[in-house]
Amino acid sequence: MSYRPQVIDHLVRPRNVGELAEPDGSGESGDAACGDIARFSVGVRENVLAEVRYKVYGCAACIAAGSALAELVEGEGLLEAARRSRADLEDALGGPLPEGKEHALTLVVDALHKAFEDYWDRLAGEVLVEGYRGADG
Amino acid sequence: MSYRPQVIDHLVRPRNVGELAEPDGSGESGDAACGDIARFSVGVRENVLAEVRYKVYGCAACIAAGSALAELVEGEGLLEAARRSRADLEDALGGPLPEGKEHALTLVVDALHKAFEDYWDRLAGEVLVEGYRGADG
Amino acid sequence: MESRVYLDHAATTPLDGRVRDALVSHLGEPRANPSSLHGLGTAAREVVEEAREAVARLTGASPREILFTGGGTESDALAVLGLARAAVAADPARRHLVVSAVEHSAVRKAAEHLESTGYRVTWLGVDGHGLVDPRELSQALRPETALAAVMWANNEVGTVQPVEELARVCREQEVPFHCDAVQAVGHLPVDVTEVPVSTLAFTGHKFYGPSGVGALYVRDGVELAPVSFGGGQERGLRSGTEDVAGIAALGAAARLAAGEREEWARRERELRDRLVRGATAIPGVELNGHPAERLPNNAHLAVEGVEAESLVLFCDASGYAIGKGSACASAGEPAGGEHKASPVLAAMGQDERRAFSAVRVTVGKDNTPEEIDGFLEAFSGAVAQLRELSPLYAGRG
Amino acid sequence: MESRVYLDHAATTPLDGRVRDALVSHLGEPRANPSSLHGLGTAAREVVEEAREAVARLTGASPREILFTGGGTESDALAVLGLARAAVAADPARRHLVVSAVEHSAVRKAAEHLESTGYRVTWLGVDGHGLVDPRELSQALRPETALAAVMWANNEVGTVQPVEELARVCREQEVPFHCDAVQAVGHLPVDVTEVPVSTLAFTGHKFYGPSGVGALYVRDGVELAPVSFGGGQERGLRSGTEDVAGIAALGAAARLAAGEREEWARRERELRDRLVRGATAIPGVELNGHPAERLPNNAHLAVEGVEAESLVLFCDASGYAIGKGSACASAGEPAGGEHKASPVLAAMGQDERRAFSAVRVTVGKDNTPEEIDGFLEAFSGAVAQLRELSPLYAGRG
Ligand SMILES: Cc1ncc(COP(=O)(O)O)c(C=O)c1O
Ligand SMILES: Cc1ncc(COP(=O)(O)O)c(C=O)c1O
Repeated sequence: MSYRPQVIDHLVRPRNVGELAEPDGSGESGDAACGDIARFSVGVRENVLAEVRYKVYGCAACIAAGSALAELVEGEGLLEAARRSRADLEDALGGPLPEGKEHALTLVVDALHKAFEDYWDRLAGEVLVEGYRGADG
Repeated sequence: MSYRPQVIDHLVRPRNVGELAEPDGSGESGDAACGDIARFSVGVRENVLAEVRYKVYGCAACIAAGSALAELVEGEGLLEAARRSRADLEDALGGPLPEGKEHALTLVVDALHKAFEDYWDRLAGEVLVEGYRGADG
Repeated sequence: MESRVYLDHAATTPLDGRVRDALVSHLGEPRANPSSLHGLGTAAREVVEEAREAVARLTGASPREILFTGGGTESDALAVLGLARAAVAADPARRHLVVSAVEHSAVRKAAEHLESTGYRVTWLGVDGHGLVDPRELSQALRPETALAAVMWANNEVGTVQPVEELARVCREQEVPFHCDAVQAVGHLPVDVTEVPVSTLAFTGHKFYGPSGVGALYVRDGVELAPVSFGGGQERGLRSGTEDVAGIAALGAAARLAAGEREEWARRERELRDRLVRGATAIPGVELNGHPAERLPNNAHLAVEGVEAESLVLFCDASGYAIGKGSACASAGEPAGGEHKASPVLAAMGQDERRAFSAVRVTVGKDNTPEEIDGFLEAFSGAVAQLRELSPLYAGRG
Repeated sequence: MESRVYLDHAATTPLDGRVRDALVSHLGEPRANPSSLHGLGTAAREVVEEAREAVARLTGASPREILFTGGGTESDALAVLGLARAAVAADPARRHLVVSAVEHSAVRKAAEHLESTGYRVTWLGVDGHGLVDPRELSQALRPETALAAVMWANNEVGTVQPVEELARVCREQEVPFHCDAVQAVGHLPVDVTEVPVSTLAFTGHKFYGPSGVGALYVRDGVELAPVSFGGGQERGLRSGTEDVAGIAALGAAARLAAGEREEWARRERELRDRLVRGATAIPGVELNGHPAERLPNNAHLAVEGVEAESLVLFCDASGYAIGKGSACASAGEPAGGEHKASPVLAAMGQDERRAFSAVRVTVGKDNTPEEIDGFLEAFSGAVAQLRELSPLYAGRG
């Protein structure tokens, strides 16, 4: 079992690390009790993913996958970014991860998707609230 | 399992090889069907073992033991030679043989003793014949 | 690859230059099979027997009590399976084993295999430092116990067991005692005249000797059933043409260790202490295993908020080769790469998160204080970076 | 010791200088454990995997079908015990083995061990040349046969079996077929794409490669139960820290053999034929084994009226290292030095006396015609001297 150079590069120089102070959406995946955990926060401007930040606790593959995913989607249109698959992420990491490490792709893609859902939920809430207000006002 | 230099020396430059054309006694030991075989022939002058010759078919230890035994006893008094033991032979070979090869000592000592018995048998026969002749003549 | 500082001596040590010379000198022509009758074969046999003497001398054994094998794993397997099968052959009721919960997988899985074939195993627990209690061992032994196995020193946390007491307990109750001394030989004084083990496993590549060659001490009178079959080499207990050069190298390593082990251990201990001092000065970094009763070269560090694999790879990228703290239950088995800690830290009462946060830094006789200082700098940087990355270390990173 | 001409290549070959260089180049620092996560560990893993590719290429296998072991004996044991246990695990009725009567003790004793634990073994006879008859194999196979084992080429008399036919018979009847190719690899073309073996054992030290390292080919889809336990290296079938340098050397030997085997075999055959012509010109000296279907390097000579051990030692004293013709049933087992021929010549219908009169002279790629001529002179002298010594050769000597 050994990692490609692209993975190691993302591991030791991870891109987009951190958390947005005022995110438009954020999501977490994984098992807080003992497994790997990934957290993404996103900032959206005019349907573009303007800012992506992530944090990961977990194996090297998880950290690298988070970094590669954040790099991949930052600046993309929201729907484009939401369509990014595990396969795209694999490509960004130079190819398949070592056997037994594939879960890293799922972990970070899930966390990003949850951040999008959160964004849409908030948006929907806002729209609803707006609509409600509108109906009301 | 490996042999001492003394054994190898007796093997490749065996002493007293052969058979006496007119032995005073000869003896054989071993298993002609498939095992090792030793044959000794002796020439006796005035109770001294004047000549000893031997032949061996068998493992290196048997050949070397035959050679060492023949060298040891040639020129000795008959009774002295007959008292030579496996221990004496072991000493002549520089020490104990490798494990599993001890039978070589027995093989050649047996053959020599049988040659002595043969000598004494013949002697006894002669004495009897002489005595008979004497009695008769 | 950039030059690297090697701090993973528990995984394997470098080959000492003098052992290498001995090995290379035996690689020249002619090579012969020690079972061959001719002079070259005899000479090869003598090389093997000289090495056996050296290995025996290192451990206080007689040469005839030393068997050469293909490695530590094979020595362990031969002892555990061989003792068990000899016991059950003598008395079919003897199908009980006592094995510590912190054994290397070579012993643990051999015991589990026996368990799957109808033996009962009592797994001996350890305290928070990884120590087995001799009284617990004593209570676990039964008339039908075929063998007990407790390692000399643990390959993960470095804890050294009270082997002398453990072995005496077994001797008193006439139970064969196997001791895996793979991490101990060459680092600690290991003497079978003082510690009444029945069998003792070790291997060259853990004390600056060759890889691919192990040894098993089998005390005179101890019955072992063979577990492999063939030409009957090594008293019928390990068939196969001997690796003469490798065995000669093991002999050379044993001779070196006999002469220099104390000095090696003194240096290892100094470096290790420097390392532990520096590392545990970082908040949230703690030493695992026994504070005093430990291998001279082993620092096993729990690093809060960090996952070991990432930390190892970070240190690697800075030029320092260290090990994960918890051997994967399935190391080397690519298909089984599930994230599962070895039973050692669990047996010591640590939760999985802490188990996965541990790294093992093991120094060697040829490391320098400067290397340790360089490592500490790289290590603290890596820890800080990884904590910054971690959603679990929020507020602090 | 005087300089010697080595003519005992079936016991072990010299290490080729280029393989030695490869081995030595891997003995330099740093050494790492291929299971380690850091870059040095990864590099060591790559060395192992490159060697695996070279070994696979030599035999027509895929890399994933090659396992590294501690030697030929271990490879044989893993195949025989592993196939048998996998079969019985799948179907408890499958407790029957078919094994040729001329197997090396590594296979024979593994089968005997299974026999002692309740398996039934059909021992396949051979003809006077040592050949197994594929029809007999076919008739011996039963629905409950767990495996059949016939070696590629015999280590004593040199006879090469019709392995392709034998393997096809087994494939047709869906019985796993193990082939001990320890004497064949590097001397004969061995290609698992042409010969449908299930498993195939070989080792470095029989073809100018390292000792202490073996390989087992396991065809994709063939089920093998593990027979050793530990860290789970080599797909869980051979645990233990890999001997990286030794494995690299096996890879180097495989690369050499792939490129040069034909040339080696041509030279070996020439020397062997010269030797056989000269030796059989001596009255009462005959070639054992098959006249044509034989290893290119093997001359197995029955020498009437002479006992092999003495003849070997005579030749040795003249500077020529040759082998006894009949491996002791208990070679290398000092306690069991009884005078007992191996079953091979007996299976070929030879009586004990003839069995004990046989020597094995096995040439190598680096022998010269001059060495063979010198040997023939020494040999005929030794034969004459020993016959003179023999009470059985009366009248002639
Ligand atoms: C045919 C055959 N099989 C198996 C072996 C065993 O190989 P090793 O002694 O290297 O383990 C040998 C050689 O000794 C052999 O000639
Ligand atoms: C304590 C212990 N036992 C056994 C082994 C197995 O040794 P090897 O992998 O050399 O076969 C090791 C090392 O890997 C070990 O540390």
